[in-house]
Amino acid sequence: MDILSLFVVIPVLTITAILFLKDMKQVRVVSAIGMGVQLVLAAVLIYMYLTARHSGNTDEMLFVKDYIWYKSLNIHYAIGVDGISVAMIGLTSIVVIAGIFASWEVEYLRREFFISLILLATGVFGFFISIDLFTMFLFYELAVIPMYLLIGIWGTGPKEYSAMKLTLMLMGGSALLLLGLLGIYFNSAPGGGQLTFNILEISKITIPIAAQRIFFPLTFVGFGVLGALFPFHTWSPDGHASAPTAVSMLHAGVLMKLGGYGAFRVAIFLMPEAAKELSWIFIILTATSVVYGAFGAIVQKDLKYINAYSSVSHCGLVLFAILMMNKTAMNGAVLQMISHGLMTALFFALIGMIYGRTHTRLISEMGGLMKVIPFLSVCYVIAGLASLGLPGLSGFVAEMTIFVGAFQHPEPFYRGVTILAVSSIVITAVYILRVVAILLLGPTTNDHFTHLPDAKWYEKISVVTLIGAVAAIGLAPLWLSNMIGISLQPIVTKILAITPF
Amino acid sequence: MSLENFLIMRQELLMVAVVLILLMAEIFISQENRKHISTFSVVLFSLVTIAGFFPSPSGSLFGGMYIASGTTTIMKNVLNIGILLVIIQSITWLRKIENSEKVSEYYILLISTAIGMNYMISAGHFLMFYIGIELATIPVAALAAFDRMKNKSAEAGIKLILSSAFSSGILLYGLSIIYGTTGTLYFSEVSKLFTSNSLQTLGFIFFFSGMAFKISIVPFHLWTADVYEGSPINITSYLSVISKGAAVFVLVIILFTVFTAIVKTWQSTIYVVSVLTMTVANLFAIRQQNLKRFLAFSSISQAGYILLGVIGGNELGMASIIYYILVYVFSNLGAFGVVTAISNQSGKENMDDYNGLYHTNPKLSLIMTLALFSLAGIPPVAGFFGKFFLFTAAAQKGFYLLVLIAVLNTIISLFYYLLVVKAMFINKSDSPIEKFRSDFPTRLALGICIAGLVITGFASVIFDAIRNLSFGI
Amino acid sequence: MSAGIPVQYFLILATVMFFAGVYGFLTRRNLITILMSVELILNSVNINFLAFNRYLYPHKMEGMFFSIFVIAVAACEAAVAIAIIINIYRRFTTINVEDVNEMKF
Amino acid sequence: MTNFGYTIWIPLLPFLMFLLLGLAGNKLKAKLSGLLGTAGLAVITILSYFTAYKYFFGGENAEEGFQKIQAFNTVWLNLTDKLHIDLGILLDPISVMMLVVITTVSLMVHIYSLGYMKGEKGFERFFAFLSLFSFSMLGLVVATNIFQMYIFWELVGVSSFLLIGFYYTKPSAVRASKKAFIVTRFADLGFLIGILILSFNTKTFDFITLTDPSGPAFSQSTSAAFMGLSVMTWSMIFIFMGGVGKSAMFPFHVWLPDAMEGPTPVSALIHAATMVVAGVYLVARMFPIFSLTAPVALHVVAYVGAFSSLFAAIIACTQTDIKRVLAYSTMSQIGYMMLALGVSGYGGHEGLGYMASMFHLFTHAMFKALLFLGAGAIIHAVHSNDMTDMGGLRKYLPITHMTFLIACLTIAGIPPLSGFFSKDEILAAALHSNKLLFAVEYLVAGLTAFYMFRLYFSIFWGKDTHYHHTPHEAPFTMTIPLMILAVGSIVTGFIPFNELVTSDGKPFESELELMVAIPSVLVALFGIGFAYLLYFKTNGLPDKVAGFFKYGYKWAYNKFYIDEVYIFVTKQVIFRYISTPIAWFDRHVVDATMNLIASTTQNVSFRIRDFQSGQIQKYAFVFITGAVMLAILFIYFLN
Repeated sequence: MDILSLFVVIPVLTITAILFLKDMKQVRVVSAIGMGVQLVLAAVLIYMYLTARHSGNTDEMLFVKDYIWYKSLNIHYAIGVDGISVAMIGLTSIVVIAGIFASWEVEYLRREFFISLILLATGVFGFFISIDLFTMFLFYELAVIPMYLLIGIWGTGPKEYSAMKLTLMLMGGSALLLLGLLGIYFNSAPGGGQLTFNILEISKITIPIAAQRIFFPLTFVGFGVLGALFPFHTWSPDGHASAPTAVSMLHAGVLMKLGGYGAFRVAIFLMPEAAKELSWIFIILTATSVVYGAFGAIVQKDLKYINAYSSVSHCGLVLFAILMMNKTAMNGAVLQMISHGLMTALFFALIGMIYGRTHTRLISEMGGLMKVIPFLSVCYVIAGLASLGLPGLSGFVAEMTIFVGAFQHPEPFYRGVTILAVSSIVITAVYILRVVAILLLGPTTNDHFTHLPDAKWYEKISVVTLIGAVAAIGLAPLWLSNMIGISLQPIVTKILAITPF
Repeated sequence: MSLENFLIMRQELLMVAVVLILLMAEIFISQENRKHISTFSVVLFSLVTIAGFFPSPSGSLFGGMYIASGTTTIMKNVLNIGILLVIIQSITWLRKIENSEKVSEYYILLISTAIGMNYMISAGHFLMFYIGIELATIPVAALAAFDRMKNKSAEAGIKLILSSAFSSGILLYGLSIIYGTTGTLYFSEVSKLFTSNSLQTLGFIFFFSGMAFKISIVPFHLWTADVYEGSPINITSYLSVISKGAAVFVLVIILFTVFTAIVKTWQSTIYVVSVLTMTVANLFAIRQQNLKRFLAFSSISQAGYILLGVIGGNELGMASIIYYILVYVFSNLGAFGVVTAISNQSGKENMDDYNGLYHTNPKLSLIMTLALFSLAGIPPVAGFFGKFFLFTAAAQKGFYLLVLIAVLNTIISLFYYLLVVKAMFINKSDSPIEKFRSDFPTRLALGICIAGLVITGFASVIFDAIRNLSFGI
Repeated sequence: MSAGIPVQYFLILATVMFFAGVYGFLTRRNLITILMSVELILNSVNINFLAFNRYLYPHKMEGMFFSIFVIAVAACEAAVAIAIIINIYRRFTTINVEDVNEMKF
Repeated sequence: MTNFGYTIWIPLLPFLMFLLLGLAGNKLKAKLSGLLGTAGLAVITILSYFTAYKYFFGGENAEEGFQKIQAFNTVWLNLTDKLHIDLGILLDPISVMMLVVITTVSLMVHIYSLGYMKGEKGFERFFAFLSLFSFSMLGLVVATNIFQMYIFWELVGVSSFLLIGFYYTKPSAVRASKKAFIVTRFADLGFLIGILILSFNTKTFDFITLTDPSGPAFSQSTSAAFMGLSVMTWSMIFIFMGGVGKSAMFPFHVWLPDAMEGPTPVSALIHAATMVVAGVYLVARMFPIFSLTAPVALHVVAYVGAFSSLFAAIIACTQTDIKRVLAYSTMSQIGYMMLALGVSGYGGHEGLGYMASMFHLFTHAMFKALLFLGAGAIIHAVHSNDMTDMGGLRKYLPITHMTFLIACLTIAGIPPLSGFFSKDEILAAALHSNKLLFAVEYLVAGLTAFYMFRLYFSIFWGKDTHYHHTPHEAPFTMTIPLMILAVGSIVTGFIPFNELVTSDGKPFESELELMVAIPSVLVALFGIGFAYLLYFKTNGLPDKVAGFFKYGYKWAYNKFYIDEVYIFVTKQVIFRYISTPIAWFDRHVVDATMNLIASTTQNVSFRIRDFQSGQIQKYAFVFITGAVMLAILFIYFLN
C-alpha cells in the first residue's frame, strides 16, 4: 500500500470501525484516533516529500501510482502529490482533527455524524491526491454530498432550506465541471492517439484554443461555485449559518479549497491559453467577490454570516490570484487557501463554541465576553487578527504574496484591479474590529452570560491546533512557500511558453 | 433443431420451458405445496439467468429473423438479472392471502413477457420484433390489473392496454410505410434500402413514436405515471426497469443497424425528445407525493438520460446504455424494493409517511438513500459511473449542449431525490412507520441490489466486458 | 382485388381508416368503442400491408404474413382489454372512459 | 563591520519576553512579570547604547561618512525571482539613533509602569503588550527593506490597538482602539500600494539598493507617468500616506487624541515618543528617493507637515483634557519634523532639514515622554484628566512640577534646553527653502509656547482647587523616570547631530543662526507671557479671548469637526450607502435570483400538471400530436 492511498483507506477504515462500534461514547474516540493517525500520516508525508525533493527528485509529482481502472475509457486511479497537494493535505488533516474535537459533544445521531464527517474528509483527501480527472471528480462529488445530511440533520435555523440550496448549487457547479472535464478529455489528444484523463499527460499537450474557450469557463465556474465565486456564492452564507460547527469548519476550511485547487490544477494548468485570454472577465468577478464579500460582511448581524461573507472575500482572493497567472500570485493563492482554511476553521470553531454557551449568534445580543470567557475570546481576537492580515499570522503571508504577485502583472488593467483588491484589507479590518468590539470588549451586557464556562479541554485542543498552525505559517512561511513555489514551476513554465512576461 | 440452434436461442427456450413447467405445476401441484411455487420459480429462473452467462455461439435462425450475438446475450442477461430480482421481490407480496390463488399465473405472465423481450432484442425482422413487443406488453397489462379488488389496478390495466394498443397501431402504421417503401421487413435489407425521403421519414417517426411509448419518452409518456401508480408495486418496478430496459435495447439495436441512412434525422429527433423528457419528467417529479408515482417520473427522466447514450450512435454509447441499464436495474429495484417492503408492511406509499424512517428502519433508509443517490448519479454508487459514461458517450460526438442540459437536469432530479432523503433522515414524524424486520426474500433482493450498486461501479471489468461486446454505427 | 383499382385507392382508404380510428380513439367515451377504434387502426395497417404486398412486391408474402400476425395479436389484445374492461365495470360500474380517472397529475 | 551580529537580540529579546508573558503571564506573579519585562528591556537598552557607541564612535567610519551596515539578514519569504521579503538588521545613523530613543523611552515607561499600573487587572498582559510593542518598533527601525518595515509597521499598529484598548471593558477605550486601528489601517493601504508600485518598478525592497543614488529607483524616476506625475512620485506619495496615518498628520490625525484612552505610559511611549514618529522615520528612511526622484512628493510632505502642525497647535489651545492637549502638541511637533524633511535637500548642508528633523525627533521623544509621564503622575494624583479639575498642584507634586516645567520650557524652545536647538535648526532649514512655511512655523512656535504654558499654569498654578483626596507625589518608580527624562531633555540639545545623523551619512558644518534663533525665542516668550496673563491666576480673560474668536474658538474646540466627517464617512457612507445596499443586493438580487430559479421551476412544475390529466384520450391526443409534430418538424424543416 502506498502512502497516498492510505489517505483514503484510513478514513474508510475509520468509518468501518465506527459502524461496528457498540458504545456511542467510543465513536468520537475512534474518530479522533483515525483522524489523528491521518494527521501523523500527513506530517510523515510532508517529511517524505521534503526529503525526496531534497535528494534531488525533480519530478512534477512524487509518489505517483497509476492503476488502470476503466480500460476502455483510459480511466485510471492515478495518484501523486506535489508541494501544493501536500500542503493541502496537511491543511485538511489539521482542520479535520480540529473539527472532530470541536464536535466532541454532538449527541444526536453521533455515529452518523462522525461517519458523514469522515466521509466528507475522505472525499477531500481523495481529491487532493488524484491526478486523474475522473478520480478527482469522483472524490469531489463524494465530498460534497455528505454536506446535505450534515447540515440537514445537525444544523440549526432554516437548515433544510440551506442544505438543499448548498447542495444544489454545488452540484450545479459540478455539473458544469463535468462538462468541462469531458471537454478536456475529448481534446486531450488533438494529434490523435489515446485520450486520457491524466492531468500530467494532458498538461503536456495543448488543447485546441477553440475548445479551451468553451471549456475553460465551464471548468473555472464549476470549481468557482465551490470557491464562492461571485455571483455563485449565495449558498455560502446560508449554508454556513445553518451548518453545525465542525461542518462549517470543514466546509469553509477545506471544501471551499477544492474549488481553488481545482480551478488552479485543472482549469488554469490544462488550459492556460484560454485562461489568459478570458482572465479579465473572471478577474472582474473575483475582484468583485473580494470587495463585495468584505462590504457584505460589515453589516451582518449573525457571526456566521459575517464569517461566511468574509470567506467569500478571502476565497475570492484565491481565485483572483490564480487568474493572475504568475508564480508569485499563484503561490499566494495556495498560501491563502491554507491560511484561510485554518483561520476560517478557527473562526467557525470559536463561533460554535460561543454559540454553544450563549445560544445566540447575533452580535447585538452579546457583549463583553472577554471578561467571561477569556480563552475563547483571546482566540477569537487572534483569529480576527489573522483574518485581517496581521504579520506573524498566516493571513499576512498569503495576502502579501498575492498582492505583490498580482501587481507584477504586465498589464495596467490587472494592476489597477489589484489595487482594488488590496483595498479589501481595510474593509476586512472594519468588520473584524466591529465584531471584536461588540462581541468581546466593553462591559458584559447580558447577566446570563456572567457565569459561562470557558473552553473545555477538547475545545482547547481544537482551537490551539489551529492557532498553532496559523502562527507557524505566519512566523516561518519560507519552507511552505518554497515547497509550493517549486511545484508551481511546471505550470509557470507552461504559461511562460505562451507569452513571456 | 440441432444443439447448436438450441444454444443460440437457449435463453428464450429455457424460459419457455420454465413457463411450461409452471403451467404443469399449476395444474398438478397439490394445495399445500402451492406455497413453494415461488421458491420453485426463483430457482428455475436463476438457472435460466445463470445459463445466460455461459459462453454460447452466435448466429441467426429462421432465415435471419432471429439473431443472437454477444451484444444481445449480454442485454438479455442484464434483463434477466432484473427479472430475477423482481421475482424475488414479489414473493412477499404473493404470499398475501388475496394473491395465493394466482401465484403461478403471476410467474407465467411475467416470464412470458420476458420471452417477448428476448425475442424482440434478438429480432432480425420486423415481424419478429412486433410479436416480441406485443408479447412483452399484453401480459403486463394483465399483470397491471392483477389486483382485481383495487380500482387503481384496474384503471392502470385499462390505461396500459389501450395506450399500448394505440401506440402499436401507430408503430405498425409506420412499419407499413417502411414496408411499402422498401419492400422488405428484414433489418439488414431495410437498412440498405432506406433513404431519407419524406415518406420514409414519416414511417420512421411513427415507428419511433411507438418505441418511445414503450420507453416512456415525452410526449409519449403520459400513461406511465398512472399505470405505475395503479399497478402492484412489483409490476411497477418491472415496468420501470425491465420493460423500459428491453425497449431501450431494441431501440438502440434498430437505430444502430436499420436506420443508419437517416442518422441525422434520428439524432435530431432524439435530441428534441431527450431534452423534453428530462425536463418535463423532472418538473413533474418535483411535486409528487406518492412514491410510486414519484419513481415513475424519475424513471421517465432516467429514460431521457439514457437517450444521451443513444444519440451518439457510437460504440461507447451502446456500452454505456447497457451498463447504465444494469446499474439502473440495481438502483431502481433497490428503491422499489424498499417501497415494496414498506408497502407490504404498512400499506404506506406516500412521502410524508416516510418521515423519520431512519429512526425506525435505518437499514431500509440507507438502502433507499444509496439507491436514490445512484439514480441521481452521486458517487460512490454505480449510478455515478453510469451517468458519467452516458454523458461521455454523448460528448464524444460533440453533443455538449445536450450534456449541459442533462447535467442541469440532474440537479433538479437531485433536488427531488433529496426530498425523499430529507423525509427519511431529517423530518420528524409523530407516527413513523413501525420498526420491522423484512423477510428473507426482501432482504436477499435488497442485498443483491446494494452489492450490485457498489460492485458494478468499482469493478471496471463489467463495463469493459460490455464495451467489448458493443458496437456502433 | 381487381387490377383496375389503383394502389392509391387502397392507401387512401387505409389512411382514412387510420385517422378515423385515431379520431374514434380520441373522442369516444365508451371503452368498448375505443377498443373498436384501435381495431380500426390496426385494420388500416393491415390494408396497407396487403396493398403494398399485392401491388408493389407481389413475389414475396411478407405483407400478408404480417397482417395475419397483426390480426392474431389484435385478437389477443382485445381479449385482455375486454377482460380488464369487465373488471373496470365491476369496480367502477361504468365503462365511460372519463370516469376511469382516479389517478392524475 | 561584521561584529554587530549580536544586535539581533535587540528586537528578539522583547519578542521572547512577549511570548513568555503572553503565554505564561497568568501563571506568573504579576510583579514578577513586570520585573521580567523591565529587566529584558534594560538589557536591550544597554545593548542599544553599546551599539550606538560602537557605531558612532567605534572609528569604523572613515572619511566617507557613516555607512549602512547590514548586521543581519535572512530571507523570510520569497516572492518573485527578484523580490523577497527579508528580515534583518540595518544599522545606519538614523536606525541607531532610533534604537537609542526607543529603548530609552521604553525603559523609562517600563519602570514608570511598574508604579503606575500597580494593582491593575491584567498587569502581566500590559507588560506583554509593551514587550510586543518594543519588539515591533525595534524591528521597524532596523528594517533592512521596506517590506520588513511594513510588517513591523502593522505590528506596531496592532500593539497600539491592544494597548489603547487595554481597558477593554471601557466602551470609549474600545472605540478609540478600533478607530486608531482602522484609520491607520486605511493609511497603511496607501503604504502598501506605494510599496507595490515601488517594487514593481524597481524590483527590489531593499533599502540599501533603493536609496543608492545609482540604483534602480533612480533610473525609474521618469519612466512611466500617470496623471502628470511619475510613478516614483506616485509611489512616494502613497508610501507617505502610510506615514501620514501612523504619524497622525492631517487628515489621518483623528485617532491620536482618542488614543489617549489608553493607559498614560502607553501614550508616552507609543503616542508621543516612538510609534507616531514612525512616519517621519519612514520618510527619512526613503529620503534619497523622495529628494532625488520625487520632489513633488517631498513638497506634499512639507505642506502636510506644516498644515498639521498649525492645525494641531490651534486645536491644542482650546482643549481641556491634558492628555489631549499633549496629543495635539505631539501632532504639531511631528508636523515640524515632517516639514523639516519636506524642505530638506540631499547631501551636505542642503540636508540641514533632514538633520534637524532627526534632531527634533530625538529631543521631542525625550521631552514629550517626560510630559506624558508627568501628566500620568498628575492624573495618578488627581484621578482626572481634565485641567479644569486641577490647579495649584505645585505644592503637592514638587518633582512632577519641576520636571514638567522643564519639559514645557523645552518644547517652547527656550535655550539652552534641547528643544531650542532642534527647533532652531528646523526653522533655519525652512527659512532657506520656503518662506511661507517658515512663517507658519514661527506662528506655531508661539502657539506651542502658549498652549504648553496654558497647560502648565492651569495645572500647577491657577485656582486652588479643593481635592477630595489630598494629591500626593508619585512613588519612586514613577518619579525616577521623570527625572532621568528631564535630564535628557536638558542635555540632548548638545549632541552634535550634524556630525552624526545626516542625509548622506557625511558630517557637515552647521551653526546657530541667530537671525532665526532670537526671534523664535522671543515668540516663545511672548506665548509664555500670554499664557501667564490668562492662566496664572483665575480670571475671566480666557473666556473673553475665546469670545473674541467666537466661531473660530468653537471650531477649534470641536477639532474642526473632522471627527464628524469621519463618522459621516464610516457610518453613513460605508455602512448605510455601501454595505447595507450590498448586503441587501446580495440577499434580494443575487440570492433571490438563485431562489427565483428554484421557485420558477416549482411554479412551472405546478402549471404543467394538467398535462397529466388522467384522461387516457388526452394522453393519446398528446401522443399523436407529438408524433405528427415530430414528423412535420423533420419532413418540412430539418430535412
